[in-house]
Amino acid sequence: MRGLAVLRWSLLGVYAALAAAPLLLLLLTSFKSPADATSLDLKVLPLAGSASPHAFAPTLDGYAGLAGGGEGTAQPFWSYFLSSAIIGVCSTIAAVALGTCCAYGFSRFRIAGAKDWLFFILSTRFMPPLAVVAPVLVMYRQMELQNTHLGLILLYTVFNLSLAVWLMKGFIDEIPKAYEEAALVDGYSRIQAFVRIIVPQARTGMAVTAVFCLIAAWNEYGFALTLNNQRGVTVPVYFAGLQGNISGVPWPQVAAGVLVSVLPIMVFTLLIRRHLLRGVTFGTIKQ
Amino acid sequence: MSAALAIRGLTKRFGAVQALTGVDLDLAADELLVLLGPTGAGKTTLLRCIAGLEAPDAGSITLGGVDAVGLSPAQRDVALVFQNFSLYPDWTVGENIAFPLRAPGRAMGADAIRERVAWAARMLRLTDYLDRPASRLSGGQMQRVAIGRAIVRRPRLFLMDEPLTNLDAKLRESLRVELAVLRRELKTPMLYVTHDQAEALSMGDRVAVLDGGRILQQGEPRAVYERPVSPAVARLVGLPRINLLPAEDAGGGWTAGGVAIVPRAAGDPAGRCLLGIRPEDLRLAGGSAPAEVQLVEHLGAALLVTLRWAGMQVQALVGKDAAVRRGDTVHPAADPGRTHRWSAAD
Amino acid sequence: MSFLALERLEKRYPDGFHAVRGIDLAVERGEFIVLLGPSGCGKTTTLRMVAGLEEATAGTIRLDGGDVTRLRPSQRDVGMVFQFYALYPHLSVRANLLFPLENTGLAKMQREVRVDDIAAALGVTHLLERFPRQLPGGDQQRISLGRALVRQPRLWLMDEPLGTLDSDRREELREVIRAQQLQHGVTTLYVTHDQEEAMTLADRIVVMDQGVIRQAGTPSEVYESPADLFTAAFVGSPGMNRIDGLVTGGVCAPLGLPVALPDGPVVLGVRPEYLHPDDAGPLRGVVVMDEYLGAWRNLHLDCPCGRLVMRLPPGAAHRPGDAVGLRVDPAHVLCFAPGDGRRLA
Amino acid sequence: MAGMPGTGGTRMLAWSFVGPALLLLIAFNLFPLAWNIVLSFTNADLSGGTWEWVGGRNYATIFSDKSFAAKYGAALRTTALFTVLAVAIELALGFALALALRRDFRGKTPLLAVLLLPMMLSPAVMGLFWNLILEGTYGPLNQILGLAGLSQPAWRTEFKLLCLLLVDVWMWTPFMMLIALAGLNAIPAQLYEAAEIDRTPAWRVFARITLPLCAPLLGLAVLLRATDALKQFDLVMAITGPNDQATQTVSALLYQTTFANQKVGLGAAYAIVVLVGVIAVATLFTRYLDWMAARQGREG
Repeated sequence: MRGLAVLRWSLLGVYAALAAAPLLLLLLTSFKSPADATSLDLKVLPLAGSASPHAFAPTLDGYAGLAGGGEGTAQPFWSYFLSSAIIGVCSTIAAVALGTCCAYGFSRFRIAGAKDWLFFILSTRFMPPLAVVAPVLVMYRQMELQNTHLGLILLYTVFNLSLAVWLMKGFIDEIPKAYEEAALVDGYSRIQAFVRIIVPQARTGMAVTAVFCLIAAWNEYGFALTLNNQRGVTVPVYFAGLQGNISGVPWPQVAAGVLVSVLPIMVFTLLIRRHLLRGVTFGTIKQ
Repeated sequence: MSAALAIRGLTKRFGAVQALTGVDLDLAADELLVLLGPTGAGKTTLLRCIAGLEAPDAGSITLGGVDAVGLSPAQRDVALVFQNFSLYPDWTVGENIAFPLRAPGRAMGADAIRERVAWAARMLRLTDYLDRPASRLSGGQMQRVAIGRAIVRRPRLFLMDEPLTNLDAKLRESLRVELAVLRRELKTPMLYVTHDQAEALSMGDRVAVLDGGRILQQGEPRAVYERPVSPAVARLVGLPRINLLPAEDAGGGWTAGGVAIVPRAAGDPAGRCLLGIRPEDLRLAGGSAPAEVQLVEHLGAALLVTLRWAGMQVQALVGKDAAVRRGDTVHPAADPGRTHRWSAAD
Repeated sequence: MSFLALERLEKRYPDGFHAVRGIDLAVERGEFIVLLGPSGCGKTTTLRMVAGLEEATAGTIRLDGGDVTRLRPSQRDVGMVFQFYALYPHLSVRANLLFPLENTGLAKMQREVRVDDIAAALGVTHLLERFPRQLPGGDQQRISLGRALVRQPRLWLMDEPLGTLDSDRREELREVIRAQQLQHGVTTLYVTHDQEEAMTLADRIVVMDQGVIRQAGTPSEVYESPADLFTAAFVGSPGMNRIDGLVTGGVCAPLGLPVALPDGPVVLGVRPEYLHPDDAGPLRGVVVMDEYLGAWRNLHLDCPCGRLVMRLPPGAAHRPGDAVGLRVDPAHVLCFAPGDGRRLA
Repeated sequence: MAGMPGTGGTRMLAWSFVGPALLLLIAFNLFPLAWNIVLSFTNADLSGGTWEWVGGRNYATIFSDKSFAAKYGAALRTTALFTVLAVAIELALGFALALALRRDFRGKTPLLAVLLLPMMLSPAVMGLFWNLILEGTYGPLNQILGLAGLSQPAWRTEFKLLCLLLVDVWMWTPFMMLIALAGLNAIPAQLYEAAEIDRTPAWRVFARITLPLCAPLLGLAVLLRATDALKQFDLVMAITGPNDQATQTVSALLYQTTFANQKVGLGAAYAIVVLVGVIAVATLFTRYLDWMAARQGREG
């Protein structure tokens, strides 16, 4: 028993340290000057005026740099951030809404070929975006959706749908059917019962699903890179643009941007953290 | 006054399972009909067909003279109380009770709703709990709220799906009486589904015994108990359970296991029969053949005695002052007028 | 020395809830003890402390002469049946029954024989290759009983094993449990809220309420001679009638009975079967409800002294609103203290 | 009639719930896929100019043209190797962490927050940042190794696939951990109590109860992670670029063919080949999951 406890704590300790080290470096780098970031003396002490070779003078230049355009990027960071926010939020809402309705349908109605449909929904995840990006590009050119927010919103919604349906089905299967049936008998229609009863009961599930959809949409790169290259470009593309910088990658600016862009997701995740652990069993383990 | 509910030839099948077969049922206005049957008998399916939650494959359902097949649950104006309460856990008691009144078809004013909810809460002694979240109630309180949600809209028919099954035995007993008295005051017809024969006998104006998707017998509780049409009904109604003995006609009398039990009566089947004796109709003295007492169980007001009698196991319900112990030898006797005889083919 | 002894056993949860408030209980070898009480009375907590699934806050549990209070459940050699079966969903019935034997030194052949024997005794032989989820509740609980018994533990613990079954299955399984218990002579602690189950199964009933033992005794002791008002009302179906009375000069109103008690208020208790209709009787009531129950009927009456229930033969029905006079069997009237409900006489 | 089960009205209602999502999925998957099949028989390029039918020539190129076939085969092998290694490590590590985190202890919530953070970051961007960490001379990893007196390998030129694996494991182990933890939490406590009373030793409880009960969920998690790993593109782009032989995954090669080389038709044909393979593997895998579920007598 004792050996097991030692094993457990050392696993947690070592892994936590290794996992956290890059994050710590990210935080430190965001306050460095470009020279300190690539210094041959590893700078880890944010102390201005210290004599240690490992100390550096903290600066907010990295964050300030986000406001400027800079080489390799067309616009300031914040315009990319705004695009990300619009696309991320809209596609998340759409994926959760459509996914919840769809999951409810499969959970409560006898639908012909339900098993095959559900497998089809799951299988859409197998498709590499780059396998369909060429036709989509052609399609978008025809429909004038290239370089628009709507184009990416649609794509991200679709690519998050399969996860949303599967997650939500796990949640909705666990809500007793009698809840809506009571409402039906009490004088409500099926749709009203869905809106008044199921949606509020499933809201923790919807929040959990939303976190996963938001993370995926916020960080997606392949489509954002290939479909949009002028307007409506998202944050990951901004950083990729910095990579082509002639005077080297502006690391403090990258670190600052990463931290700023992960903030909304972090806050959202923290808000629902209690449900996160309950939520992702996909109904595979029934009490 | 037209019947509150008339069902003719109702049939429902789920895949390979025949849930209901040709069910006929009538419910008069101001009547409480109990549907009694074991698990899987089809009682809940029948109730759900009436509520409109399942569509029957064949047959008609008439509610207050109107054909209900094709109406949505909302249009049927019946109230259904579920076995597992189905309260919305995040809402308060008051919100739960008011929910049916807020349905779009009803359009009641806020004052009228408040008044009705207060009335329902008074009827069920829930007034002090109106602001409490439903998740913080005891089981008995939850089921009272569920009943409140049913009575508050004054429907034309109450449907109860084993509403007391999930409660403590003691609570079940008191809520049984409470519910029957409440129903009488409201004068609304009720169809009450249960597997508990005590509930069926004590609450029902009439009882319909359902098994295997068919109605085996319906009638007043006393008629069903005292004149069961088949051994199956006799077994389903009455606890402790009826003794069923295969008997033979031995020239003027019925014998089981070689023991003469009762004389033949007019109308008895010929040859062989299944003889039914309720435990309370079996006396422990006066008979011809001896029996060994195997077990004496104390049921409070009475003793349940299990006997080994000519190779058969039978039970007798006797007064608790009877001096009988395990291992005693007794001579059981049945009152001929209180035994049941069915032809052995049944 | 008794086989199982609970001494000043206590359980207080971290949130302050005092589930069990110091109980003492001695159980003899082979006894069938039923812990009876309403939800939240501490009966399940007591059982779980005996199993070792809850740690006792204070007090001692002795089993077969040894102190097991601090032992892990696995070191106590007990078998337990849970209300919701707790069968392993991914294992077949046979594998479920074999599971407890895997941890014994038994040879494989012996294990198989044990499982076959217990399956035959419980009538589940034809289900051995099935999975729990495919079976109705009654069968699942039979298998759960088998799993608790197959290792032949020295103590059998059951937590409302029949609670989720319908009445037919309940009665069947009650007989199975009693038969198995007698056959193996295994000491049993059984928790239920159903007084009828307690009455028919128990050698002794332990009535619990709010974390304390109200009374421990044979079914007939508990029924005929309850130690307090709680036990009087909880045991019996329906429970004992309660009539508020007043003693003045050795006579108790409203029944007019002579009692050997000092003047003052008193609560009288009468079982429904000791009330009889009598138009000349000292009490009158209005019929609220006539419950026909086949072999008898319960007549619920509203009287000036409160709601009374009378148990009658299944004769003619009374209508709600009828007036009925009644008398009591003086020999079967019990007196209780109005405050704490303690039995006086 | 709305709400009437089993009637035409219900079927309409049911399809109105599931219809929109299914339509969207079909429109954005089957439709482009069909188009892709068409394109794979053409010599279309990215400019959108004229194209003509070339029959099976693109497929022939993939399977038999010496220089191309080697390249396409290598990309498949790289992707398969990467997927197997990444998912296996993430599964083992994630499940181990979940077991370690299972019981409550002080500081569990902040620890979980830190552990989950990498999963929320953008792979494209963090891949970029890892370039700094793994840099050969001034990269912090080698500086630390240097301080510790260890050798300082040139990670980004000699161990490219390892770099890719490392970053992927760092980012996605938390996902496995999260799902495994949810699965562990969902196992009814009574099963453990029953096992404990039956004197089952801890290792057997793990082997006979915990593992089999979690298995279907872990299977699903593996499926989700594997589908992502098979599509691996972001990290490749960030760490080595799309045209580096050591790390050229299928997606990277597709990008290179379609966008850098502008050979849409050839890319489309390759995409079809890859898809057939992926769907075959995934179908087998889901059948296996079904079989596991069926074995436990669980319907649906």
